[in-house]
Amino acid sequence: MLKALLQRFGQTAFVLFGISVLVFLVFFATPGADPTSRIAGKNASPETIAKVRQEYGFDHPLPVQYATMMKKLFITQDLTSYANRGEKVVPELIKAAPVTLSLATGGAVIWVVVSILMGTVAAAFRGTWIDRTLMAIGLVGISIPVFWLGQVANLITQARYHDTWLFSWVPALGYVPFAESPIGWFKALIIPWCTLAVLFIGVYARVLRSDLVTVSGEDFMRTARAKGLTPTRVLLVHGLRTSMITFVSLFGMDFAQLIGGGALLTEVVFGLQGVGRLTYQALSALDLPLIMASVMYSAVFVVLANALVDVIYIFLDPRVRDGR
Amino acid sequence: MAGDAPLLDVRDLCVSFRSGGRDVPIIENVSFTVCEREILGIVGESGSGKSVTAMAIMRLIDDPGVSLRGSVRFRGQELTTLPQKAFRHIRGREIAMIFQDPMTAFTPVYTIGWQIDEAIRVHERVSKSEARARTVRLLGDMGVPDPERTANRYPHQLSGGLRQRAMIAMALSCNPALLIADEPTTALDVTVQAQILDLLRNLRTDYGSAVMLITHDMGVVAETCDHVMVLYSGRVAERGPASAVFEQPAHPYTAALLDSIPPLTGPRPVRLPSIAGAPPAPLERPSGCAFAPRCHYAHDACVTLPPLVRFAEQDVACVLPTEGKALPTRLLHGAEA
Amino acid sequence: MSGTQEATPPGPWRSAFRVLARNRASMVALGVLGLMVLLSLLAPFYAHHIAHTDPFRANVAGSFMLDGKTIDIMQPNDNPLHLGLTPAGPTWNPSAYMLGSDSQGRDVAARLLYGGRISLLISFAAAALCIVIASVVGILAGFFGGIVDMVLSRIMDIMWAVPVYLFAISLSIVTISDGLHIGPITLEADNLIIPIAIIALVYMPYAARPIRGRVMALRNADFVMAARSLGVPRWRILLVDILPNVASSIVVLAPLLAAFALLTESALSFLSIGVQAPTASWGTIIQDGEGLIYSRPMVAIAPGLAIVIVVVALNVLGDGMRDALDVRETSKRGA
Amino acid sequence: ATVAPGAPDSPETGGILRITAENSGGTLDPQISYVHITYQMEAIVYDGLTTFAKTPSKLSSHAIPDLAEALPEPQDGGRTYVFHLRHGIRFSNGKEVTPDDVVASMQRIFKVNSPTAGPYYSHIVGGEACLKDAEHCTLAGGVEADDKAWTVTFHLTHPDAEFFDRLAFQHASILPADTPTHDTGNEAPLGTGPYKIVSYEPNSGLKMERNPYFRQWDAVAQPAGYPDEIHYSFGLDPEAAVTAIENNQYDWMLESVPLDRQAEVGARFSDRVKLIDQLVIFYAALNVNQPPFNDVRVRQALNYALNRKAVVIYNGGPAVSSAACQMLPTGAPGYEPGCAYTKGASPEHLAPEWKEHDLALAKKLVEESGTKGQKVVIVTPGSGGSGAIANEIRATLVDLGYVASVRPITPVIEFSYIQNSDNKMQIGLTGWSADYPSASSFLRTLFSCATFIPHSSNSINASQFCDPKLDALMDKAAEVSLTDQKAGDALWAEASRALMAQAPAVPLDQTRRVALTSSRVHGTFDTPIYEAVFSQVKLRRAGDPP
Amino acid sequence: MTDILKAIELRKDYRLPRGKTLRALDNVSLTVRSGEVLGLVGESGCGKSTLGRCLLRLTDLSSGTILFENQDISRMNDRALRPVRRQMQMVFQDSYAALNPKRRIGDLITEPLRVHPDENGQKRSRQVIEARLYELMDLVSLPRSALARYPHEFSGGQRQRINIARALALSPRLIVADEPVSALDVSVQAQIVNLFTDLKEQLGLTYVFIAHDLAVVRQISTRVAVMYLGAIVELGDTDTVMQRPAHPYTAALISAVPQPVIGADDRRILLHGDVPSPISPPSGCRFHTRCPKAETRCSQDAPQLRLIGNNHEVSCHFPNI
Ligand SMILES: Nc1ncnc2c1ncn2[C@@H]1O[C@H](COP(=O)(O)OP(=O)(O)OP(=O)(O)O)[C@@H](O)[C@H]1O
Ligand SMILES: Nc1ncnc2c1ncn2[C@@H]1O[C@H](COP(=O)(O)OP(=O)(O)OP(=O)(O)O)[C@@H](O)[C@H]1O
Ligand SMILES: [Mg+2]
Ligand SMILES: [Mg+2]
Repeated sequence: MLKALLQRFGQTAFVLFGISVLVFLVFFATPGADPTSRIAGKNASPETIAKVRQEYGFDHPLPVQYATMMKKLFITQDLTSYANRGEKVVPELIKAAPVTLSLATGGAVIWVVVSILMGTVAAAFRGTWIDRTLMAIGLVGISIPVFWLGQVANLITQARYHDTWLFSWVPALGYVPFAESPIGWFKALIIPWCTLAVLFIGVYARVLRSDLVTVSGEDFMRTARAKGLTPTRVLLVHGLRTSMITFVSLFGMDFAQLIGGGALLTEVVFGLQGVGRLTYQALSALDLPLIMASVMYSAVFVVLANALVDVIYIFLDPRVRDGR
Repeated sequence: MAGDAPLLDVRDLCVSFRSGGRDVPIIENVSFTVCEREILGIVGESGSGKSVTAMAIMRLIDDPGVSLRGSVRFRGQELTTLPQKAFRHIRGREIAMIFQDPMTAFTPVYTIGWQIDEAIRVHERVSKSEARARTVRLLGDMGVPDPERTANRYPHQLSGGLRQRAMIAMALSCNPALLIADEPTTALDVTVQAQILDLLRNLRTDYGSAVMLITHDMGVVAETCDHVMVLYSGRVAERGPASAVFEQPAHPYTAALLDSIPPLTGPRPVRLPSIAGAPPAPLERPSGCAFAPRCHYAHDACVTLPPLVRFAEQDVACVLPTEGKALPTRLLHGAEA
Repeated sequence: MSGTQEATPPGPWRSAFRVLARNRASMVALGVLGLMVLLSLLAPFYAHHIAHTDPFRANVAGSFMLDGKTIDIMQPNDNPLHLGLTPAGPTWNPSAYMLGSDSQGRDVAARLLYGGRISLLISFAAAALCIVIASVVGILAGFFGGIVDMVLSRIMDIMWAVPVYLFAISLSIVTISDGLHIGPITLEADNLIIPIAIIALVYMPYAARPIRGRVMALRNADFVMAARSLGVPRWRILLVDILPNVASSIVVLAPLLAAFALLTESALSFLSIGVQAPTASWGTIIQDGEGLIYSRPMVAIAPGLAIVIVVVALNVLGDGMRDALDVRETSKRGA
Repeated sequence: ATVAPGAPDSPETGGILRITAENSGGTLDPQISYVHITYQMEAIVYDGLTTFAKTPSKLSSHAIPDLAEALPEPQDGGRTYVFHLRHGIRFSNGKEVTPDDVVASMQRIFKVNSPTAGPYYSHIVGGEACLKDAEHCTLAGGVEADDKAWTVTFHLTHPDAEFFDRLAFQHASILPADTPTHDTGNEAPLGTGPYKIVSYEPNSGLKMERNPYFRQWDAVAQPAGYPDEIHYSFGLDPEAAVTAIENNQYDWMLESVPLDRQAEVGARFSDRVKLIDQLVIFYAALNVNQPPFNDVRVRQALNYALNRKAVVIYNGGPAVSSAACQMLPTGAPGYEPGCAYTKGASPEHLAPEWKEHDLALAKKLVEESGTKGQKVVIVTPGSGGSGAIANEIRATLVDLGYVASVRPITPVIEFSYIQNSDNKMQIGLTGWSADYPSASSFLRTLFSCATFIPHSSNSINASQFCDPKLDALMDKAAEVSLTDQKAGDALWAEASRALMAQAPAVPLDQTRRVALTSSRVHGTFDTPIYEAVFSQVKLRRAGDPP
Repeated sequence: MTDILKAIELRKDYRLPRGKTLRALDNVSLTVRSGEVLGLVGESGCGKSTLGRCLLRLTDLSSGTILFENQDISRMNDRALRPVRRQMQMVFQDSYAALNPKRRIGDLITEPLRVHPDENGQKRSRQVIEARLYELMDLVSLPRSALARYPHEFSGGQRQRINIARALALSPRLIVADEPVSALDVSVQAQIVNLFTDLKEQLGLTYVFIAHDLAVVRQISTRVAVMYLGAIVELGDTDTVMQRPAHPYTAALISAVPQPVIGADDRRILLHGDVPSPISPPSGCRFHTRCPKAETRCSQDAPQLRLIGNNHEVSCHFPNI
């Protein structure tokens, strides 16, 4: 176990190193990315620019700059932004994380519940119109660009029908911290949650259904039926439980990506200051420290989540436990 | 040897599937009976419809395109028209089933014990601990070493033989009157197979259950069964007491099948007697005798479907006995003279 | 099952195609895709001969005729402050701003058709390129294993550890700033190859992993073992035994990748870092429409619907192809 | 009710002003930040020796005294100024502002590498030395404090007509002498204004409360504030912000109302809309060193050909945008109406205003230049409204016979990209707004030989325009302005015409800001330089008539 | 009779995840004599297939030597092995898995002809290949109409014929058949067993015939090797081994085979328990955990294969002589 853990750790470190070097090199290879003149300000004099270059260490060779940046990011944690002078990058990220976490978690709850319902019902009514309708809905969900859906949702709830009783409760776009007002938090996030969940509901419902259909052809499902169990129990206790293994591995990947900033389109459309949007802004502003921090953050999450999924696997699938 | 009133009475069972816009008849007019405490062997080549027959009795075929005709009576009760809900009380309690591959027949994510407990608790209102006690006892009866610990293990942690024993224990958990075993030993090694067959043979005395043993191994039938039914391409070729069938097969297919098995003792034939060709696919099945294209004795009369006729102790679907041209008595080849 | 019919039976590909042809949903999807492609190919015809507009030329100061009346393209408002100019709305008349105008006075309907060209082109080209790269990577990693696999898999791990959209956006922002200069090759920022390559690259691991897995399984398959025991050289095994068998997995990926590519392209263009003006794609039209969503929502809604329709069709087709090409399915039929 | 210390005794005092903005402005350090929103925000937190009026006034209004008792008379031919500091003004920690604080603040401009240290303050004696060695900056002989007389004396290396304006700019804010000499980032240094910043998170928000030590000393320079607190929220895009203000969830937004919403806002909330004039000019810089724009005829041709009507429409129509004919915006000191490039006009015979574009004349000029068929790449910021205008220019250039294409560049880089001569930019879109109202900050900053620095990304003169004759004219205008504002302004007007005759840029338009307030807001608080002074916003209480 | 193949102390370890190793073959030595049929029996997982593959060098050995016609092939690489490959071929159990589903039968059978040059080192011409193809089809009684079809269109028996035809294409001297009839129905099994017998007579082939069905092995082979947990426990002429098994395991194996004769033989030797895991094999004699005759000694020292009669070797401390 310890060895596996160490191996995981090593892999994580390797992946992080690879990504950080890549980001770093790409940044400095980007023409016009040299942040000196932007930091110095418009119309700054050459002397000021030289000072800034020195102050920020841009006159050092790249490996030294890289090492300094990594030290500031991971050890002293006082890496500052190039675009917003004086802004410390790590606290920014830490402040953005709860937003993304709220968005992803709420969305995940919705998509997990709804997709399990949809997938199971569709599998139970395999081949009927119920099945076909549910799967068609799922397909449409997969096919809607999330940013477009978000815009349309905003158009409806914020403008067109904001004055009607249906949507008058919808607050302005933006995030309300849970600690500040749990109800406000919920109201602010419910529409983003649903928007985010639509795609995943489609994906998961379809995956789950096809898994359940495959599983229902397995011998053990036949055994369960031969025992005299009700079809519901067979489907849920034996079928669903077994299918959850694929479901969870998929979920781990997707959830990790969302936490890591994958929900940026949703964050952008709904004005949520989360990690994704932060990263996007950092990218638009070519703000290397923030890019580096957020990419590292997201990579850490993806890798961590994968490790977590492995652990959950152990609970869900005894075969994995025995290293089979 | 067996009770008089049949426990299970199958009459003219036909099963067909819809495929590619056509009805594909898989089994046609299969009839047989199983009496209390009897062991009936059903043999036939792969694809001859053995499993479909068993699944049809258990009503476990959930293919939407399936159509089922004929009658299945269990203790006089018609099963084919029984509502699903009522049928569930029969499944597992009155008629239990075990499957060919013990590797895949258990749900991988629950312990063996949990799954046997579940089988008990669906049909009887007993507490968890009572169920577990019974599970452990059953496992012990099946010759599972250290049954308490084994009950807490997952399917993949057990060897094939143990798994099959657990499977049988699960099937026996509610003391069923009939156990349908679909090739229970095919996936096992010979030495383990011998153990399992031994177990099955003793069921009727220990548990009073009748057994429908599906296999493609004539040896297994000879060693285990009281009666035997030979299926060929979805139809009954021959059925009767095992001793009679093995002594003097009345159907050329049965005879050829027996001949093509290499003997384990005695002189070795230079070449094995073999049957040319392969069984027809359901859709290409001749309207007459299905075996005719491969049969030594095929002649004009074989173009019409031969009815089951009584010959000696068995029933046989062949024209030869009616024509008085019965097959020669089989040399007891293989047995040491 | 064999021997009775004498005519040469169809090969696995042909029979898969027949199964596909019998699948009604797939055929409808194929029809929808064909229609979309046809419509976008007809874009110049529509623009020049029906709508009589140049959908790339700004025309804010102009006007058009409808039912004998002259209508300003940018319509002033009569609020007390005379604030705001609203582009003409949908007329539902194919010859005159059928879906209305965008904020630059261009015909949205004509742009939708032109945008379809680019969106579909990018989506298909990116899917094709992605499949090529992924096949090479997946097959190399799966077939040679060992160190090759190690290196390629780790690279894919790294790529996969960054959320897809973030990855695509990063690459786009970097390339959009000044195009791409690799040695003697120079790609301007508005070159369509850039978004195509980016999309192909970010989805590479997605496609390469299953291919690698399949190749690895095939590498240990009995028939590969058989080929080795026959002394068939490795490259020939790869070419003759492995490739045709991964081909179906690869082909099945195509429509899905095209769907992903379309969605990603639209997202990038929506963020102004995909297709660059004056070229239009559905994503850029949505981006144009974003600034009009309150006054002229049709500008954003129409391309969004187009995307949904095409992606649904691609997914349906993908499902149909998966069913048709399923290897187990094929073997079951023959058993 | 008791009135909070420093608050005006008025029934309209109190309440929380809620402002929304898409992005924060980054660092709060007033001597470093160079973005408008921080300028606006900190105008009520910091004071300089001078300032601009925080009550409505003309666009061209000049600096007035703030922490100084009065604007000192220039001595020594305009090279020495003695400021008398007001007594009893306190920082928000209660410490009094002393002449030493002023000296330290001036030194700090150099020590923190303020962006304007070079262009605005290096003519203070010792300034050049400070630029070279910021750490040991003393400004010895340049800024001298006299604690007894309570004065600060400035010595300049040469006379400067805009010296008071420069001291009024936020980079010359007076901070406590012990303020750290590095970018304070998310921590705001102490100030003297009516409000102090109590918390700041660049990605979520900022809070201001009253400065308990503030007592109003001049109702125009730094009036006492009405709201008790001012809250900024960051993150909402302008579309969403409009909706939120319409729904009274916020009171004010820092961005202009987007074009899409202007009609709606104008119709439904005309009483809540404010149109604010700005000293800003949008233009396309033409590189006079790159073909085809190295030929003055081509530059003039484009100026003739571009349809400003379209440009105006892109920016919201005549209500908010007006076509520009010269590089000085309307309302700037020295601005005189006159349009050289419109139908029927020429640099010699100006029309009063832009009327119609003249494609025929433009084509003729291009024909003469013999540059037809050349490739032209238009560089534009990658997002925002510039794309449409770039597209319009592209179409115009195509009409003129060029092979034109648009290259959008990430907005953050575009500004420095077009400046760097290495990039061989031909034509680039940008805009310029002045830090303080003066002609020189447009003409001299953007088009003098000194502001073109080859191979540098900080070369504000993107047109790479250098004409010694024009430079001499501008020097003269500056010199005359020192003593005779009117004559000086006339000279600046002449310089503007001379510049346009050479057409190193295509002036596009000047826009007004469309601001929307919640129904709670009233009072006049829009001013030319700061656009809005938030201390002057009066908030209706619940129950007050709207 | 000469030895065509000689395996000396073969050892094959499989690496498992978590650093475990599985010893699939433990010091297996064996000779295959020219013209004989060596039957290889044993329970599932005892290493029969592994041994078969090692003999043909389809997997790398962990240690040991294989001499094919006195040529050491145990360390050769793929390229060097290629000429040797045409001398020895394999027929697999799963006839479907062994055929590339995407290729036509004709191509599959002629594949070896196309990749190997002929005796003169020349590439074979189309005509030569075609002629050989028809020859092979006749040899295994496949209709010519089968050539353009794909594997899934055939029955199991026919597919096995295709496999055999392909293996025969280069006229090998040795064929290792890995359970070639186990997946077939008895009626078809008999056809294939006969085919093997006929081909051996006609072409003078040598077989290593792997099966778990003792009856089949007895039918076809001249010598039998019985394997248990990665080791050979008994080796001898077929009749000797079948009639007078010396190893208790062989005896139990033979007695456990069900025979299609009523009341055949009721003196069955029932073993207890299951085959131990090869990952942690028992100490001493590997069979002692299930052996009816086991004594303390059996769990301590492992018996070696020793000659107990004419050509009859057994590894047991207490063999039934
Ligand atoms: N759901 C189904 N749909 C269509 N055909 C089916 C279905 N189930 C079984 N069959 C077909 O029915 C025939 C008989 O199958 P069955 O499983 O009963 O054979 P079997 O005698 O049990 O063979 P085996 O020994 O291989 O288990 C086969 O040809 C099979 O392909
Ligand atoms: N590639 C492999 N990796 C790890 N272990 C393997 C591998 N191949 C075989 N084994 C293990 O080696 C042992 C011997 O396997 P082998 O396939 O040789 O047995 P076998 O006698 O042919 O069995 P069967 O009768 O089931 O074909 C088994 O325990 C098996 O699990
Ligand atoms: Mg079966
Ligand atoms: Mg094997």
